[in-house]
Amino acid sequence: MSETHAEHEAPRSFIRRYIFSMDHKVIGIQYLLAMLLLAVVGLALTVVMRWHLGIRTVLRPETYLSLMTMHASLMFVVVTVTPTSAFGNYFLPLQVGARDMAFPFLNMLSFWVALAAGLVLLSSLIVGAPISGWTAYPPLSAVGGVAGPGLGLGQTLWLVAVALLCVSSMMGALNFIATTLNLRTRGMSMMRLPVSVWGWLTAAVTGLLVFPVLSAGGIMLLLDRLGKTSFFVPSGLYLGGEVLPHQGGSPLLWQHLFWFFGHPEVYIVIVPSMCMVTHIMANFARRPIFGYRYLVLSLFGFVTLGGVVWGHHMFVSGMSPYSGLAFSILTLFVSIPAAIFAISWLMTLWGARIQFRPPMLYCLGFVSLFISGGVGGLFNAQSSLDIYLHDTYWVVGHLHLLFAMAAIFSVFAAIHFWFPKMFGRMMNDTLGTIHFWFTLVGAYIIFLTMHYMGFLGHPRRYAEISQFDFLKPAASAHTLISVVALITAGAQILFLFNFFWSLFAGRKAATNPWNSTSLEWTLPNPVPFSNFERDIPVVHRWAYDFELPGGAQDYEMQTAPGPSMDGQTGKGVPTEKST
Amino acid sequence: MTSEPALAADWSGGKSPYAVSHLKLGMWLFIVGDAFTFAALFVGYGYLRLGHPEWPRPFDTGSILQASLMTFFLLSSSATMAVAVAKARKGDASAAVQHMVLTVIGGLLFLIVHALEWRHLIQQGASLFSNPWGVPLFTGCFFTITGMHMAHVASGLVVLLVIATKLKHQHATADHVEVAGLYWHFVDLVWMFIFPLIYLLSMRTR
Amino acid sequence: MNDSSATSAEHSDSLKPYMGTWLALLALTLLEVALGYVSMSQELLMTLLLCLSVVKAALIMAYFMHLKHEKLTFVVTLVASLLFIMVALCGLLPDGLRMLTLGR
Amino acid sequence: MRRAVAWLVFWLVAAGVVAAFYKRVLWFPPAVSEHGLSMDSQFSVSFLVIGTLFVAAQALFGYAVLRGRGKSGQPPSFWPSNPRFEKRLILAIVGVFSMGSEKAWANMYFRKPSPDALEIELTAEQFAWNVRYPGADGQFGDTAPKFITRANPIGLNPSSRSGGDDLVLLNEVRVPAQRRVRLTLRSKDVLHSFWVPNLRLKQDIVPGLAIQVEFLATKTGQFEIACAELCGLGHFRMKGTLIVMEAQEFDQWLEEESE
Repeated sequence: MSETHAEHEAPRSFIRRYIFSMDHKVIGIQYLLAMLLLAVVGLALTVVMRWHLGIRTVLRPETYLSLMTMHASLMFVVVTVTPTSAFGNYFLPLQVGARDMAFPFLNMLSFWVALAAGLVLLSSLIVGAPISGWTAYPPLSAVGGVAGPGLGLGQTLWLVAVALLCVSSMMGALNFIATTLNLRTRGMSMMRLPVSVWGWLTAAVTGLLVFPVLSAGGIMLLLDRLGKTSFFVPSGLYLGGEVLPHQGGSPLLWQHLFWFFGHPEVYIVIVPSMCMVTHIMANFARRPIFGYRYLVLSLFGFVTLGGVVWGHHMFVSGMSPYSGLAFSILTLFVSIPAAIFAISWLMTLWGARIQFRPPMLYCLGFVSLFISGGVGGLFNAQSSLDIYLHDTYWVVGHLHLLFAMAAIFSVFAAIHFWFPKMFGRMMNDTLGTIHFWFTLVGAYIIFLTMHYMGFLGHPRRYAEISQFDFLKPAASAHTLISVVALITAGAQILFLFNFFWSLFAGRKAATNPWNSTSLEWTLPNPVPFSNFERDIPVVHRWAYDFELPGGAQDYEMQTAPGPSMDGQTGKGVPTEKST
Repeated sequence: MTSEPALAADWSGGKSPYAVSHLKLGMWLFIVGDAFTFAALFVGYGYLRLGHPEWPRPFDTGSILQASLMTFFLLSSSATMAVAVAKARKGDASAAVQHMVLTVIGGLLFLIVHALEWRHLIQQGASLFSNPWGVPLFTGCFFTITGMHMAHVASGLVVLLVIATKLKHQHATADHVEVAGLYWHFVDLVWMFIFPLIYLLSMRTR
Repeated sequence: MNDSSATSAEHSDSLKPYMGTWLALLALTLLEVALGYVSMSQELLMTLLLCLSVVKAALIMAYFMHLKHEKLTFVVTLVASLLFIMVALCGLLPDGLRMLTLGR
Repeated sequence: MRRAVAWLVFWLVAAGVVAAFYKRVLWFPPAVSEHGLSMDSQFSVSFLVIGTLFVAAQALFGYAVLRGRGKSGQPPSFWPSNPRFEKRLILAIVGVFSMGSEKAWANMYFRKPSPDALEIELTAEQFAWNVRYPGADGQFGDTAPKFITRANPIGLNPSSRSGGDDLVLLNEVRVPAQRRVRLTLRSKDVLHSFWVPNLRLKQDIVPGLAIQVEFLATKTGQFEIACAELCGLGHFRMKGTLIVMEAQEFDQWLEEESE
C-alpha cells in the first residue's frame, strides 16, 4: 500500500499541485476541462458540416468526410471519457469513502495519456484528417494514401490516438475497479454503494474487457499500414492504377474486432450516464431508488450482453447469415436490462414531490431521450429491418439520441449537480433551465428528422445529396436540421457562459446545497487534499434514505446511524410498496 | 464453501473483499486485460488460418527443438521466480535476489534463442509480408504474435531487474516481488499457448 | 493486505510444490511435442494441444501465480471473466470460413 | 388549464404520427421486390407495437413528472409495480419481433439458390458499378486484377474461352421483372454497399469475397442504386441505375446488346 494518498503531504509547488497532480480531484477537473475543450472543437466541426449540408455547399467532399471523421472521433473520446473519468475520478473516491484512488500515479498518467490522445487526434486535423469515418474500415484505412486523401499520415495519427486512448482507458479502468473493491470505507457494502459508483465500476469492468481487443485490432491495422502485412487487406486490390501487394486478409476481421470493442463502448458511455442520472434523480425526487437490486443485476446484464451482441452492427456486412440471426435475437434481449432501468426511473418519479432544478431537468430530459432512442433500437435490432435501416440517417439519429444526446444530458446534469462540490459555487438556475429547453427541443427536432431521412433510404456519410433523385425530399429536411442545429449549437454558449461565469461569480455554495445523502456532501468546500480531514467516516445506510418516516428532515446522510430502508435491512425497496 | 453471511461480511467495506492488496489486484486486472489482447490476436490468427487451408508448415525438427528449448528456459525462469517470491515472503532478501537473477538469466536465454530463430527465418526470406513457404499471412501472424510476446518478455526483464535492485537496497518489499512475479508468470503462460498453436501446428512432419 | 501476506507466508514454507509444478509443466510440454509427431488430423491435434495448454495454464495460475491460495471468489471472478471474453471472441470465427466458401 | 392543453397537444401529435405511419403517409419509397413486401409488413407490425410502447412510456413518464408537482407534504404513494407482468410483456415483445423478423431474414438468406435465376455480376470500384452479363454461353469468363486496364475495367482474362461473349456495362443494371435475379457482388478496391431503397436490398460488397444475393423485382421502372458503405471521397456520387423491364423486352435487349 505504498502508493496511497495519506502517506504523502499535499504538494506545495504549483506544478505538482495543479498540473502534474496525483490528486484525484484535480485530475477529475482536468478531465472535465480538457473534455469540454475537445467537445467545443467537435461541436464547431458540426456547425461547419451542418452549414455545408443544409445551407450552402462550402466544403469539398473529402473535407466533409475528414470533418465528419474528426467530429465522431473527438466526440467519441469526449463522451467515452467524461461520464466516468471526469466525474468518476472526482467523486468515486469521495462516495466510497477513500482518500484517493488506489493508484494515484497511474491516475495522473491516465489523464495525460488521454490528453495526448486528444491532441494527436487534433494534430491529424492539421496534416489532413482521415476520411474513413470513426470506424476506420479497411481496406480504406489500411492501404495508405492511395485510397484517398487523409489516409496517409492522418490515418496513422488517428490510429496512434486510438492506441493512446486504449492505454489510458486500461489504466483508468483497473484503477477504478481496484478503488471500488478495495478502498470502500467500513459499512460501505456493495449494496450500499451509490448507483453512480456502480455505474463507474461497470464502465471500468467493461472497458477492461474490451479495450484490449481494440488495441489488438489497432496493432494489426498499424502493421498493415506500416509493415505491409495483410491482416485486413485481401489479395488483388486494384487501387490507384496498380495491383496492391497485400495478400489473403479479411476486412471483416477488423469489423469484428472493432465492434467487439465498439458495442460495449456504447455501454461504457451510457451505463455510467444512466447511473449518474438515477443517483441525481433520487435526490430531486426526494425518493428512494426503486428496485436498487434489480438495477445492480441489470448492470451485470449490460456487461454480459454487451459482450455478445456486437454483430448487430454487421448484419449486411457480408457476415455469415447464421451469425446475423443469433446476434439479432441476443440484441433484442438488451431491452430487458434497459427496461428495468426505465421502470425504476418511472417508479422513482411516480407520486414524488419533484424539485425542478436544472440537474433534475437534465435527468428528465435524459430519460425521455433514452426512451426515444431505446425504442428506435428495437427496429435496428431486427436483422431483416436493419437491411433497410443500416448505414442510413436512421442510424445516425438513433445513435445521437442515445450515445450523444442522452449521454451529454447526463453530463450536464452531473455538472450542475456536482458543481458546488467541485468549485464551491452554484451554477445559475435560470440559465440552466433555458439551456435545457433549447437543447432538448433542438435534439428532438434534429434527430427525429434524421430518423425520417432514414425512411427515405438516405445513406449516411454523403457529402452531397444532389446526385440522387430519391434524396430530393431530404433537401428540406437537411435545411431544417441545419437551422435547428445552428440554434442548438448556439445555445451551448449559454451553458459555457454559465459554467465559466459561475466558476468566478456564482453564489457561494453551502456544504450540502441539495440536501443530498452521499459521503461527498459531508465534506467542506473546497474538499481538503486528503478528502476526509480526520478519520474516514463509517457508513450506516445506503444513499437513498429520503422520505424516512418520522424524521426531522426528509433525508439521512449515509453516515447517520439508525434504521434504514437499504439493502442490508430491507430488500432495497421501501416496505410500503403495496398500497 | 463460504456461508453467505461470511461472504457478505467480506464485501461490507473497510477491507479488501478478495483479501488481496490493491497492488496485487491491480496487477491481476492488468493481466486479465493483457490476456484479452493476446486472445484477440490468437482469434485473429485462427480466423485467418481457417480461411487458408494451405497454411504453411515450415518448422522442421530443428526449429521445434529450438522452440522446446525456449519453452524450457521460460518455464525454468518461472519456477525460479516462484521460489524468489517464496524467499522474499520469508524475508530472505538475498536468496530472493539470487533467484530473480536466475530468472533474468532464463529470460535472457529465451530472448537470445528467440532472436537467433528470428534471424534464421529472416535469412531464409521471411518477412512481415512475405515468406518462401506460401501464404504471406503466416509470417505476418508469426512475427506479430511472437513479437508482442518478446516485447512483454523484454519489459518483464526490465521490471525484474528494477525490483531486484530495489530489493537489494531494501527499497522494495515482498509485495513488489510477488507482483513482478505475477507478470513474469503471465508472460510464461502466454508462451504456453504460442508454442503449440504457432509452432506445433505448423510442423513439417507429414 | 497484511493478512494476505500472512496467508501466503504459511504456504511458502516448502519449495516442493514449485518443483513439482515445474516438472509437470516440462512433462506436459514433452507430451505436446510428441503429439506433434503422431500422425492425426490437424483438428484433433489442435484440440488435444489446446486441452494440454489449458492444463498447463491452470497449473501456472494455481501454483506459480498462487491462485490456489487466494480466496475462491477472487479465482472465480478472474477465471469467469477470462472464459467469458475468450468464448465470446470465438463468435467471430465462423466468418473465417466465409473466406473459403466465398473467396475467389 | 395549461397542463390540459399540453396533454391534448401531446396526444394529438402522438396519434397523428402513429396514424401517419400506419396509414403509410410517411413511408418508405414504394417496394418493388418480393421480399420488400414482407419486410414492409414487418415494419408495420413493429411500428404498431413499438409506437404504442413509445407513446405509452413517454406518456407515463410525463404523467409521473407532472403529477408530483406542487403536492408538497404528502407522503409518497407507490404505484405497485408488477415485475412478473413486465417481464412477460418484454419477453412477448422480444419473441414477436424475433420470430417475425427472423422469418423475413431466413426467407432472404437461407433459401436455396434458384436454378433458373438470371446471373449478373456486379463489380464495384471507386466510384462506379461495373455490370457483367455472362452472354450466350451462360458462363462468366475468369478475371484477374493484373488484366485491369481502362478498356477492361473488370480485368477480364483476354485468353478466357467463356469470357469472349461477356457483356460489360457501366452503372446500369437491367433485369427482367418477375424473374429471380442472382447478383454476385465483388469489389476491385475497398468496401462498397449495393443499396436500392425500392428493392429493400442492401448488401455490403467486401473485396476478396464474392457475395451472392437474390431478388425478384415485381414492378418495372427505373430505380437508383446508391453506395451505402463509405468508400472514399466520391462515395456520395457512386450512382447506378436499376432498370426493371418486362421479361420479353429484356430478352430482346440482351440479344441486341450481345451482338
